[in-house]
Amino acid sequence: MLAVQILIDGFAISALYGLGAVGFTLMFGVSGVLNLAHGATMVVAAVAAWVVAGQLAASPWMAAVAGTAAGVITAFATYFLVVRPIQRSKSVPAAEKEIFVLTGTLLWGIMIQETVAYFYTDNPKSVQPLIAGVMQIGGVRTPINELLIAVICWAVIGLLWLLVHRSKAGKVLLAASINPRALTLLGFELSRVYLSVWAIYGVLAGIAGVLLATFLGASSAQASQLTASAFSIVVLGGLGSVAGSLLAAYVVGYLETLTAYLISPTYRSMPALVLLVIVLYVRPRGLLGRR
Amino acid sequence: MRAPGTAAAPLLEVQGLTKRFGGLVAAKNITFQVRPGEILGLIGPNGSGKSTVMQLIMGLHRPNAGSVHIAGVDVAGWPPHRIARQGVGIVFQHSRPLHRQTVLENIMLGLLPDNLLKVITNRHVHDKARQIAERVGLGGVLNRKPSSLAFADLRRMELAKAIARDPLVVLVDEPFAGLTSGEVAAFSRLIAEFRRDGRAVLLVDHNVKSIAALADRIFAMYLGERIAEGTAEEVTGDPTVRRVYLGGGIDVASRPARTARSTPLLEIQDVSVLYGKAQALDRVAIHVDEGEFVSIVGLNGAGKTTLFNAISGLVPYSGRISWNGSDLRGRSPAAIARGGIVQCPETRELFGDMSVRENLDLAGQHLAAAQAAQQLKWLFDLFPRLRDRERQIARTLSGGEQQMLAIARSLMMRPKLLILDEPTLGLAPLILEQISNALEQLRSNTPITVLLGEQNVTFALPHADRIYVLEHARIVWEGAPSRFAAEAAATYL
Amino acid sequence: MRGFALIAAAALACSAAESVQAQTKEPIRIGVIAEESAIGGTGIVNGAHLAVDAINAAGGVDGRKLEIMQYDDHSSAADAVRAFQRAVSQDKVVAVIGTYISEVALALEPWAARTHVPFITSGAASNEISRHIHEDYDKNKYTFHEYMTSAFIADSICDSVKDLLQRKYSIKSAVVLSEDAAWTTPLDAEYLVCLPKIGVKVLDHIRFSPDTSDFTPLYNKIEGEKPDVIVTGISHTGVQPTVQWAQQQVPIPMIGMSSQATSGTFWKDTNGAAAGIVTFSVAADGANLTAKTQPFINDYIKRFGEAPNYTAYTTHDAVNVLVQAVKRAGSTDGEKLVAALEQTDYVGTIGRVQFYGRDSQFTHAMKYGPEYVTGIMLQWQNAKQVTLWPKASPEAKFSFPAFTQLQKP
Amino acid sequence: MVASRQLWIAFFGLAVLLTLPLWVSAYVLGVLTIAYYFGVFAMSWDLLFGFANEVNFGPTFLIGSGAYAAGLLNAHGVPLWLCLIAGAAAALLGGVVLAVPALRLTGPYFGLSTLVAVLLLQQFIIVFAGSTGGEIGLTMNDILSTEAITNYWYALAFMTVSGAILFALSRSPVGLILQASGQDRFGASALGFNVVKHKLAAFCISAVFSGLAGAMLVFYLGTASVGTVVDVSVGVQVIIAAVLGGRRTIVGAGIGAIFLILAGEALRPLGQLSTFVVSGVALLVILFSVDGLMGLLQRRRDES
Repeated sequence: MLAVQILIDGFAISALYGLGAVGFTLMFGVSGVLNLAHGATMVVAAVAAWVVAGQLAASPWMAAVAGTAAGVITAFATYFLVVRPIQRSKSVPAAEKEIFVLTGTLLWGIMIQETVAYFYTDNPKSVQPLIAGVMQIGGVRTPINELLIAVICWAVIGLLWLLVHRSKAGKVLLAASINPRALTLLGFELSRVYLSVWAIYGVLAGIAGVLLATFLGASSAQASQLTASAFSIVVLGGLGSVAGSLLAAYVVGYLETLTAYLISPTYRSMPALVLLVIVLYVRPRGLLGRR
Repeated sequence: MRAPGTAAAPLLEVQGLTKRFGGLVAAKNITFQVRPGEILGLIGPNGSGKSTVMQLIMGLHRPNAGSVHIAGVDVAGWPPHRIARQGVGIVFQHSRPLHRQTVLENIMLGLLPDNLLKVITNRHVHDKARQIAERVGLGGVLNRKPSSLAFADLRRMELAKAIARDPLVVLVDEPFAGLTSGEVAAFSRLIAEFRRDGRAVLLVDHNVKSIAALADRIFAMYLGERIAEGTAEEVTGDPTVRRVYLGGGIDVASRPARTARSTPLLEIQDVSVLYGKAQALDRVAIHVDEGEFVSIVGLNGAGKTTLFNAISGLVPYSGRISWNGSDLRGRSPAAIARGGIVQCPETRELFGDMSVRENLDLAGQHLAAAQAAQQLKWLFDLFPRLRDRERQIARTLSGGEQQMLAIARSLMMRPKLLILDEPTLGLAPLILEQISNALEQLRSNTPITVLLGEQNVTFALPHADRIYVLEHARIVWEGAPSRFAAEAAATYL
Repeated sequence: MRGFALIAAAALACSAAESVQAQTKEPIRIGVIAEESAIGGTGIVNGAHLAVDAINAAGGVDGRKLEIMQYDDHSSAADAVRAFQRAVSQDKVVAVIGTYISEVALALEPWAARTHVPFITSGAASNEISRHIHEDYDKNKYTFHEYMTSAFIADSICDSVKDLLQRKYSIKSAVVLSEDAAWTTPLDAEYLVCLPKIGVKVLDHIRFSPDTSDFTPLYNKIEGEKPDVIVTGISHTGVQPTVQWAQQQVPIPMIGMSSQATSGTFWKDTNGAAAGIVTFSVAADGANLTAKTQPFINDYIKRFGEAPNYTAYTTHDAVNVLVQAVKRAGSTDGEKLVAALEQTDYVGTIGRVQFYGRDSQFTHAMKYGPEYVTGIMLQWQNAKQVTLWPKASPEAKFSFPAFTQLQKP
Repeated sequence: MVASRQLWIAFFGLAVLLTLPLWVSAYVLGVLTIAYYFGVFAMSWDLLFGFANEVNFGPTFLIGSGAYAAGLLNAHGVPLWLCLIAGAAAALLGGVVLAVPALRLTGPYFGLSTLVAVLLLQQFIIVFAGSTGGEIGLTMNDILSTEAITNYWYALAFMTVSGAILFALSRSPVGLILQASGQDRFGASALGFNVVKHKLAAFCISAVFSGLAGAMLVFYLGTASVGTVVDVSVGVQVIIAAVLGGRRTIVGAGIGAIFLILAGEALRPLGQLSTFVVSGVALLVILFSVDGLMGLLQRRRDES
């Protein structure tokens, strides 16, 4: 009984973590950018969905679409206003681009967060579940929405996998993550590749944000927390490794759920952090990391 | 001043040194000695393992086997800073000075004790630094920032740092790279002084020629192994060395004279490239006509790769590069590649984690499906090996197969001009044969124009319609292959 | 460079001060410190403005206009301290009202002591605040607690449960579910005392970290223990536990203190998941605690387009309490104001406000009891807050969502 | 010469700061007091990033350890000055424990491990709320002073001394070696320097000053809470301050911190938007003047 419960709850939350982290890691893998405005992007999507659903009284599905769109827009804004200027800047020494992109996106994230808080307060917002109601699984009452979320997450991740491994465009992304210079020599414009990555990233972060809003509710105050969790999951799994991030997401998800059930909700996030530290010291490149 | 002379016990003694990187054996059972006041030249083409040996001595890598004795003490496996304190100084080829400090401070750095409590520099460190600076000829620029120095002076500064601690053993990586002939002379004098000081000196370079004048003995490496040792003459005379650098006897099959068109396909007019302070290309002018096969021969570091990267728009340059009469400046590298100039780089740049087929398909994405399929078939006929390996992951291919894939991938783009940079790099003769045949087929069965960069003359000559010789960033000779042996080969090695 | 930035800052600060010296008579400045992007903070700010505007409209305080100096503390103690310093030594306020976060209130208490400027918290609940005053009166007497202390909130909730639920439904057992925060420590302590007193067995006492986002494990655990009700003590969290409670259709009703649920926007924030949530508050639509309650609610809705949350009421009253003290003291001097504040006897929107004396363990906290302030219990029913206790309109009655099974007697 | 120019800027600034109590209000002094402690945070961070070239995302781990160690001891009646020393010591200890394994890591990994250290410290404080006071924080028994001016002098003196030491250190042989190590590991070790030893030393120095500053700050505020000395956002502010002021200058980091705090305060009338604007300004500076305010300053000097 308890086992089933842990199994089910852990599954949904982990799937959500996974979706949140996949975009983040894809972004790093292909364009080498760690986007610290990640959490803010998710929050924007969540709040956008909430506004469309609440203020404009649209259907949850409409809201979801709107939220995702908001995610994409935010992603592009981040790229064009912050990341690209830094990457192209001649005055920033190449060795320090990383720290500048980190600082830049960090500040940008704070700006987004403050804007959201200004217009919609930093209270958590929640969107109506796409499908309401509950069902019994192995004697455990589970909200259908929770299952739906898991399904959607996996569907999206599956689609992403197909896109990357089966489509021409995806191959180019993959190639860019392995050897961008070679891609240039083969006549592909990296700038376009990066653009498409940011688009994909926006969609992923957007969907994750919307689902978060339907599941747990999202608040602008959570932005940095969301970034941190995505960051640690990605590092745990290995920077740039999508599979690793998914694995890590489930490790973290279940670790948290187990702790919450068996020890106490208060200690929820601790074991995951400790694990992260251990992995960092013992195997810095993460569980499935290549570099 | 230590007493020179070969009788003295060796200061540097390398014994059966071996280093493996994964599967690749970078250095295999290397053994040599350098006595006080002796200068040993360690030569070999790229990937021969000479740099690895140097790094092993310095402790930047930990050897798998063998020993390194400095004045009788085995330092193999020590951390670099302890080896340095044991009496080894190194002059890196690419210096990374402290840009915010003056030349003097940079030199002082070499004199500082490795001690956290020494927060105040004492007088004599200053004086010592000055002396050294004077000695290497930096007296005039003591208080300038490195960024304002000429390239040669930067090298001088590196030299000064290396000898600051008065080391027993000095390692110098490519002592003369990027220097003008005048500067070369000056540097030779400086290094020669080490002999007088009774230091043991190890010069690491690509070929005998550049260091012949200076070195007492030469130790030649190829594919991680010792291939020859002895005086400069002996080594240059050594058949193995000649085969490595020149291949066997130079083939001078004459080719039918071509009728050059009025406007060449690719025309390069006094193109210069600077890497920081280093002159990588100096007013180079070449042209390639439609359907022509042009070889640029020159030793590693002569500037071939730089020239090709300039053509591909990968490095900023001065001068003019025109393609079909129109200037290439301002076009993105990708656009240039799509425009028909496809480079197959020295480093191969394969997508290591992708299969052979995936690598080729990526290049084929610009073509219509039907075209791509046809091109693929043709390439598989050209390199049957690749057809067998179609599903294999590129990383796991042998060196030769990787090179074939690299070439095939470039051809997949149906280039008008194929730029081949060092396709023979570190490859076994058998593979060279196959690649050579492939090129021959290309040449005879397709309208393709080829620009080949090589240090291996025998590989470069047979297919070529015209040869350029690039030396120290300059074109020093141009002509038909038939005349090369007579006019250029002698000075080449 | 430092010079520049500094002069700029100073100039800016001065100009801020200058701009308001326009009136003939020096206005009386009141500092209001709260995070404006949080529900609780908005309530404080709006409540204060409403009160001040009313007083100014009625001619101000002996001809002097009231003026609010407003500071956003981003709910951070450090920011709040800076704001307090600015309010006192730059903007020369006579007193500071604000913050609904005990951590911040406790950080400001010593500064009130150091600067001898009265500080009234109109939303923090921790007993610590009044305890400090009791333990070192002469030092800390400058702080007043114009909101109910956690202990009294717990008592109030127990009393209401006794009066309401136990009559209709037989409530035998409960699980206490509180977030791990300063104000809930005494709250829970009191819950554990007063619930058994009214014959409700406390099966379990769960405290969770305020940044918890997934409450499923908690609810499942509680459900396993089969209590009749969940008694809550939540403030930083609110939307999330409620939404997940509804989404998972947890069959146990939630009653207690849910600060966010006192806000008029709570229904919207939770997309109606709030239906059936019972929470303590100080006043609400239809509570009719005093003659002032309903008019205030109407004005508030008219001006801000949403129903006030608890901090709005308390702050509105706090401003009036202060103003009366100024009148009584006939001065804005800190010492005199404190003395006058201790004489407070004001009937406001939430009841009759008086402060305990220095001998009570709740020195300078609001007096609790039927003749003073009891707070109310309200329940969210189709997008409305319905008051059920202490005085309820006849037609008002409990309605819990279908998925909660309360066995009828 | 750049170094001397920076010194002049520092001296000029210091002169201005010394005269302030004569003509600005106690409130401005109060703001500056906090700004000065932040200045020390930023300067110690800059020693680590600018010279040892290690990005420490968790300055608040060092700050927090110092602050809480001091706070806890003070809560148990230990005299203030002893608490300050203990704070510095605790930070040093924490620094070593963190750095010894972390320095083996490179790039984002080092940064992350420092970040995680902060999160763990935070959790630790919340979980042991019994003694640490949890999120409500600790209230100090003693404070440095209730007098704004006295506090101002303490803070100014502290910042000046720390700044002077850090600056001197960065210009000393050790600083030279540190830069070499940060810029080119192999190059430095080939010159005979134990890179790890020097980086560790840098970390320790940074830790001591951060810890001490953290302790002083809580004894000024009178409370120690996660929100003020541990939270990641505080660390972020420190980093922003240093990058904003100008990396690799020590002095710049101080200026950046003071600017950041003052700007935030000057913009307080904007209410909740102040954070937005400050972040925006910082972003613009980073985008358009890579060397931060110091860069702007020196550029102007160069032009004139």
